[in-house]
Amino acid sequence: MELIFERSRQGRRAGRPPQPDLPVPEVPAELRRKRPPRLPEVAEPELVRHFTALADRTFGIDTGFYPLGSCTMKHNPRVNERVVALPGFRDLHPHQEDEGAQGALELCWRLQQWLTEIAGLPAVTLQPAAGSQGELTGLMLMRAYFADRGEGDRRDTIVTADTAHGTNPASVTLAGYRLEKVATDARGNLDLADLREKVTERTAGLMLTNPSTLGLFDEGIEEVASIFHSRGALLYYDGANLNAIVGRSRPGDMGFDIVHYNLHKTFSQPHGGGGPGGGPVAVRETLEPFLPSPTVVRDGDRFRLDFDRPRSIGRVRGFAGPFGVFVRAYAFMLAYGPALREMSDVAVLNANYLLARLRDAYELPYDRHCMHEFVLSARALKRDHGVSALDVAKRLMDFGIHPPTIYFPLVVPEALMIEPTETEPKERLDAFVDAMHRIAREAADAPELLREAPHHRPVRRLDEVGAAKRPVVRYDFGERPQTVEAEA
Amino acid sequence: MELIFERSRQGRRAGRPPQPDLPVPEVPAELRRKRPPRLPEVAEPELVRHFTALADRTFGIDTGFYPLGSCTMKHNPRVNERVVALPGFRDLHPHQEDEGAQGALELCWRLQQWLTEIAGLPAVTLQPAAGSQGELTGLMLMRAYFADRGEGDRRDTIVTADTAHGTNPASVTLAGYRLEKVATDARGNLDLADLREKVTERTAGLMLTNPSTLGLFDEGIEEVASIFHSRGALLYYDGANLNAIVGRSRPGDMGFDIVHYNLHKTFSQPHGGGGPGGGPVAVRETLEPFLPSPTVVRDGDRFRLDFDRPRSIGRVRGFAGPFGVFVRAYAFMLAYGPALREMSDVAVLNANYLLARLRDAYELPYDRHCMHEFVLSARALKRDHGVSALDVAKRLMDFGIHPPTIYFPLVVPEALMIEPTETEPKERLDAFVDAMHRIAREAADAPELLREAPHHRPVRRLDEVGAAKRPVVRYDFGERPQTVEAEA
Amino acid sequence: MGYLSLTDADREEMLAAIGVSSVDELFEQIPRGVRFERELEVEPALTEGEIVRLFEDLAARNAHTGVELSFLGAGIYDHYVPAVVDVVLSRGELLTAYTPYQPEMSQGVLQAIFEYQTAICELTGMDVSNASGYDGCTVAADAAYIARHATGRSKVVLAETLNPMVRQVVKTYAPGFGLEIVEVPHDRGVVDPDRLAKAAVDAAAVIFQQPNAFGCLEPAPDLAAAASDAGALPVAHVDLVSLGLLEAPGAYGCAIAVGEGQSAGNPLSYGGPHYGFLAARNEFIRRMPGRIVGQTVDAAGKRGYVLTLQTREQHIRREKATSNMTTNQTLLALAGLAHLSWLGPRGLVEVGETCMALAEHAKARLQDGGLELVFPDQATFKEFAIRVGRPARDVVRAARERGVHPGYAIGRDYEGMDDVLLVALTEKRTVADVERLAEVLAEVC
Amino acid sequence: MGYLSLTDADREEMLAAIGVSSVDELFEQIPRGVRFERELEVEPALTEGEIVRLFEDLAARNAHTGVELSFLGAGIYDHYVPAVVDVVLSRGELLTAYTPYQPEMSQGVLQAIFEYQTAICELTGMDVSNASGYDGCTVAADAAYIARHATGRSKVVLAETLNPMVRQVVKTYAPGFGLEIVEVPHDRGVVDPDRLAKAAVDAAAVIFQQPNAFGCLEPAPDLAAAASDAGALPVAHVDLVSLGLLEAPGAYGCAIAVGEGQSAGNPLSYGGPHYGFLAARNEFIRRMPGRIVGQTVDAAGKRGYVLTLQTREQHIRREKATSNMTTNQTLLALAGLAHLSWLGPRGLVEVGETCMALAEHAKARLQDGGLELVFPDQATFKEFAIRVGRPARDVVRAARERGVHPGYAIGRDYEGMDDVLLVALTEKRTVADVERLAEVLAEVC
Ligand SMILES: Cc1ncc(COP(=O)(O)O)c(C=O)c1O
Ligand SMILES: Cc1ncc(COP(=O)(O)O)c(C=O)c1O
Repeated sequence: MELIFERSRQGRRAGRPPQPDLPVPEVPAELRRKRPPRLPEVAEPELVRHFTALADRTFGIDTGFYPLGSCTMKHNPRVNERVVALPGFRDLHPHQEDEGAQGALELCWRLQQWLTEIAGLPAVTLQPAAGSQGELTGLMLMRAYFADRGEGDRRDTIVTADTAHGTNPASVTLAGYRLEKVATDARGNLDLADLREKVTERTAGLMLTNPSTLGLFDEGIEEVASIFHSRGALLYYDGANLNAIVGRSRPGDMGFDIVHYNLHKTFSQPHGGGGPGGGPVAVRETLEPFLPSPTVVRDGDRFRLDFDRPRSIGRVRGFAGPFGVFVRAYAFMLAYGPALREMSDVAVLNANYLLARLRDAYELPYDRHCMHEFVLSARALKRDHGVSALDVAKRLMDFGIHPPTIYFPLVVPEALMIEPTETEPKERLDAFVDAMHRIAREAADAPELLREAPHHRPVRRLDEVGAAKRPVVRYDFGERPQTVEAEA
Repeated sequence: MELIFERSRQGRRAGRPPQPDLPVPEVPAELRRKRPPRLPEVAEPELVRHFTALADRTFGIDTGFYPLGSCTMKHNPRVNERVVALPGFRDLHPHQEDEGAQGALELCWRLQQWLTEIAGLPAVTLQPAAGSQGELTGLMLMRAYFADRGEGDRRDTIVTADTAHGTNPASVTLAGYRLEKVATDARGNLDLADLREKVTERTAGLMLTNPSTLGLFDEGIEEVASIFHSRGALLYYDGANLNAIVGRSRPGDMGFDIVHYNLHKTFSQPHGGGGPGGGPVAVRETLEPFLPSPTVVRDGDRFRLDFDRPRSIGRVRGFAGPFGVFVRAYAFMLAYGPALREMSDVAVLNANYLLARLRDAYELPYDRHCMHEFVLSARALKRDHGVSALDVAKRLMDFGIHPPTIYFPLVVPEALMIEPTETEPKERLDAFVDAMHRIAREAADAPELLREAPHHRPVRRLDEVGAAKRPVVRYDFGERPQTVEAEA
Repeated sequence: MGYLSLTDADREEMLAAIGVSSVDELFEQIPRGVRFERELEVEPALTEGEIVRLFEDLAARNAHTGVELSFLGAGIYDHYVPAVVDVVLSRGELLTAYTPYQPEMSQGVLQAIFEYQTAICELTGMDVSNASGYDGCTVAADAAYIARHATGRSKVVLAETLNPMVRQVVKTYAPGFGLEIVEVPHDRGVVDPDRLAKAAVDAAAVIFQQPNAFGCLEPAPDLAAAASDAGALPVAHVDLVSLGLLEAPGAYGCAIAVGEGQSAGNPLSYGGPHYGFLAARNEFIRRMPGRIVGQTVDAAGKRGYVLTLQTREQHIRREKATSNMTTNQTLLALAGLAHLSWLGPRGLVEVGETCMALAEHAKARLQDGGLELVFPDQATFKEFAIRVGRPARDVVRAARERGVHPGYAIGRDYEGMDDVLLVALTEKRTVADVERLAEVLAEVC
Repeated sequence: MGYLSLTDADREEMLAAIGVSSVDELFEQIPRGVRFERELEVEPALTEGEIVRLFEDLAARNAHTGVELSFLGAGIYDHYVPAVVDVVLSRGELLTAYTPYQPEMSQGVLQAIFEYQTAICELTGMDVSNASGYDGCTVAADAAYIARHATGRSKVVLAETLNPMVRQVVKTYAPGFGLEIVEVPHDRGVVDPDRLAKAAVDAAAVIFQQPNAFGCLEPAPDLAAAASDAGALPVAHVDLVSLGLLEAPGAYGCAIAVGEGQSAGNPLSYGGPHYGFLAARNEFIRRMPGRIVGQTVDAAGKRGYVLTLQTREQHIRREKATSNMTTNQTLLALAGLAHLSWLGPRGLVEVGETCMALAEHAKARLQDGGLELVFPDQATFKEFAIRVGRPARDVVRAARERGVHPGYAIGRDYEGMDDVLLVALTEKRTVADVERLAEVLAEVC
């Protein structure tokens, strides 16, 4: 399909700004733009058709089943879009005085109450823009905490699991820490023996997802916590999998000192092709003084932004955070109320149902009940029929189903990471099971059907290697495409 | 695809109304419902997916070119949807006192000013819900007018053109009038000789579309008007084709005494799979007293509904009319301002361009420049290759183009009635021309390709005859489908 | 102009292809005498942002339900319209498609209408529903027209408790339809079946409303029976939202059920666009006005949907058509389908129960405040008539100054009711709202 | 619960298939000691209608631009967001899709991002753009990180006229990134190139803002040159809306261009979600943080789009990744694409001209009113700093009582500016609005 730039015709336009009857000042010559930007020139009718066509070539939760493991692709309630569009929220300037933003501040404060109760930790910052930034914020809090205790130089290491999501080690590096990896044992828990060796006086803390990216709750979590705490180290909880345990277990009770939430996962945000997100961070009292500035506080029946935080690590993002995300998350929570546990219960039930029905057709590396997601291996298909997890994923597309996350976590070869979420009805789960069984049979009977998949999408399988070799990352307006040399 | 009723599972639900802590009164037993209605039981996620899927199986202007003759399928500006949703309009109760609805009443009044200027007639009612109801209203106005003059019993006939849209004769019958048809001459104008004979002392008036449904402006319109006026009869203007002449010619100046507008055509409303619409009616001073009640009037800087209309025909619809339609129409007009003529100029230019490029491939029954639309005939394809206008229409679907109106007007055999509207870019017109030429060639080379079309839609050609023979007009919930006997 | 796409280059090419030198030339077919040569005298053009600002200003001068606690009803009700309705209305394909004359292009909207028809038939207990009429008034006139031709009789009986606006529209249509209209007065808020029986003699149809214009519950089955006994078609004018609790017209012998659909899926929007629904027993299927969607199969035997029984319609039957309707209110009806699907059978019952409970509570609370019910011995659904002891319009004015619209001053429509307010309670109102109403009425009555 | 679909029957079947008797059993893998056994102590559940009403009440307690004439800017601006943006945001597929890891399922969103990248490159004069960063603050930190590793140097120079919030975020990130931050003060509202040249010695990057935090136009080309001469990467923090009139950073030698995207396509929404943009010269393509979409072909040779250069990213590179970003701000960036496409090149120029014209007019008008510009000899774009003769916060308070928010009290961020207001004019303001501002300031200053 055409690019919007290819639909462009000189002289067309959609929008026209008002032009008041005033002289237009001159921009100083040396600062004035010489060559006009080649933005598309399109009238409104074709503009609307263009974005409509782009949407039609995009698969979303509204289109069908989207079991993308670790991403919690749950339904986005439509009332959330309605309330976030209220002028009082949508058209409120972030520099508005607190007296002029009491409703917004109260909403933030109420959301904080929910978050503290859910995590079992007393203090929250709403500022981080996503889980990854929450991680970075958490590590900065550790740094500040240990510096404050004079242990800053000594504690230079963060321990992560070998099952950890890529953001964990990446955050460790960006935060200026050394990385230490700990192995996973046969049941999918942290290997305690390995862990005991790796936690030393240099250890600042642990970063852990629990349930892990295998979808398994760490049965030794209490011991894990005591190992770190006994050595004066801290525990950081990566909240990406919180959807499994809300109302069933609390990170604070497990011994975690710092927690990030992925509001856009657990509490449903439109993922918008990659974002937005929200990554609030909750901490114990001892870490509260270091939280980013400003925080949202309540004085009697007034609410305000508190900038007077002398020991704060500072700001990690503009303003008080992605407010629109808070509006949706809070609306989502209110729809459940104290029964929010139902959300996790059904998420776990749906996942275990799929697990039970798929375990015979695919390999199950860790034979336990799972939590909200689980990981299968296509290793046998690879070995016996030369068909990979990627081929299975591409073939699923032909059944109108979005593939699960693949090749992650790394500890499982040919991994298929499946997270149905709580909002799927049984029929959708059954349709997925049928497709997966049929694909397993096809792998034996007609492997090329998988290797050449997808067959029924707007495009056939795309060449990702070629794309990276000679990157074309913007339209060339008919000139020679923009390229750079490939990596060695 | 499943019906929403087929997605239903007992015990599911999406919405939950508030349930105050109050006793629920008993409905008297003899009035209480016995068997609960089998509304669908679906949770929100599947509800959203269902309507999303229905939309994906629907072709709209946002999807592509939609040259459905006589329906003026122009782009729907998106700002109109934004302003109609303003709480001050959307949540305003129609029984609100005038003092509490000044903004809405002023909007109605301003719209009336535009309409009177465009039609060249002084008085307007906004009440009619669509063009067809405008027609009926117009005929009721004639009846009241002649009754008032004591000619009510004598004038029992309305004259229409043989090219008239079906609503015209239908309205004549519903209004209790006799129908008289006048022929079309070789140039596509009313046949004046025939007309002179048919206009008698029994004639109440004429109903005419100008430009006609052939897309041709009646070159004898002045003579036509004098024929009726000289016999004391009135002229009614069917405004469905107003898109051709705004700012170029005015029905009032042509001699018409009563005019309806199709706000949803000329002034762009979302057609919504069939409606809503708006069919305001404008009249000369002499007819003003008979307009439906209430009217919107201005007193100094206040606006009010005027119910004190002793000679009014009465009400034809609830309240002051389809207000939301007025909001969009007025927003549409303001986007053009006095340059609104541009709209008609481009509509006529687009139509004539298509005509010029298609006249060789298809028959052109009336060889003149057209106005905003034109009618071709597939008679030659039928005669030479046994391919009908219907086959051409179905084949167009395979090119992602909505077919034109077919088999109308009745005076043209195998008619293809094409109205591009002003909002189409030249590329879309050219793509249509290419498709039409290719189809003309296919008619000769591979006629079955047309007869079996469409080939690339969610369904193949549908059996409309069978549907009418044994009508199934609602879901049978698995029971034997509801049928009635076919007509003799 | 942002809605137009032709560039100057495009125009030149196109004029050349046509063989004219200017657009003016194309308009020369318009006789000189009737050409419009000056510029239109209308308001200046505005940019999109300016349009929004102007409309925000106009909208701000309307007292909507967000700024005024409202108990207005009388035919149009402030029910909660769920957000899923936004999904339907914001899908460009549904928004910008027209009547599905070409079914292969429009299976989605055709199926949606088929689903709507099914929901209306379920709620009303009828066999067939059309794809929508203009509003709750015009569908009553449609019903009278069906009855006139089905029975060959010309008298149509209207209950005085049928919404006044509905009666006015039927009367406006009557001369053209060749109808003679007779109205039956009410006794203590409802119609007396015996009185109705007498009026129904030789009548084509009897049209009554349940719940009626005073909010009272009519003895609907008895009224239907009285009509049938006289050989007149019983036509019930009903509220979709009430049909979870109240019996379906089809279940008590009505021939036709009509009504204003706004309660299901449409915002107030100052009276429209909304939709009227019309459903009937099978025997009237070929007399139905408007669009009807039917199920069929495609060339490959696959299920599909089409507009059907079009021989009824104006574009085929012309002067012999059952109606002249072309454009209808489909989009609004589909919003109704979305709302009803969101509620489901239980939700519909619950909405009814909440409305009824709040209305009973409000009756009691206002009576405690010393006001008198006009029809104390009638059961009601979500609306009731109450005497405020002084001209109701003054009470409305005074209450509005306090931010409350206490209801509809029904004296406008009925003799001797200048001191009566018609108070409506929907599930959007709360017990606290009723308190506020009571306080304000205490102050101003 | 309306978001959940399992019926009791479904649950039974599923539990049976799993081979457990209750959901509790599935949670037994959670050690007893860390199970949460009580109910959550949170607010009660609300129905959808109640949620809407609660949020309407909360929203009503915010002074938004619809109820207060606002001249606030300082990084977030009240530009007109066109209705076509609603189309993008209301398309369920775009709304509910996630990062396009599986390109064959996501060609639409991938193409849209590719188009966004192209627009950003065009506007900034750069070779490559990512798919968005969190906001205008974090992208500045990202730029510093790129520079640190590209140059091997650790010093980063920030102009004091760089938005204070942006500087704060860079400083927060600095310890982890191993950066030493140096700030260069301004002279009469802008940065002196010579001063900057000294500071830039041994620096990895110099980050300045155009137009700057006072609204003044920096001698950007000279600043970029000063940085380059010292071997530091010149990084410009720019406003997309200004780039129709102001030179593209790429055209005056910048290595990287970043900024807050909100001005293009996003409403104010109390600070977010918005998007940050980051574009760079080709040589830095493999150091870019976040997603990048590239063009490729499918098995049949057809053009298509994929996420590319993923070896930069955390899910492949892990601790060696160029960034830890996963979720980004794509939806907001696509809104930006829609807005920019709606404007087109001419519209972008016109928006800039209107903002500039109104700002100049406001400057003159307020000076007539006796107020003094803080930096009278600097050119500005849409924002300017003016002395109000008393504490600006008091002026704001007093003006707000009159329904006008006169601007940002910048004393919060800069020494000796307690009596200074930063006044922003967008194309949504009018000459009449400026009059009103002048009147109110005359009353309260
Ligand atoms: C386990 C895990 N940790 C961290 C993240 C990062 O969170 P975000 O995408 O909100 O930055 C993700 C999300 O992909 C995740 O799955
Ligand atoms: C020529 C003509 N007249 C009348 C009508 C009826 O107008 P409406 O559809 O608004 O009732 C139409 C619309 O189809 C038409 O094309």
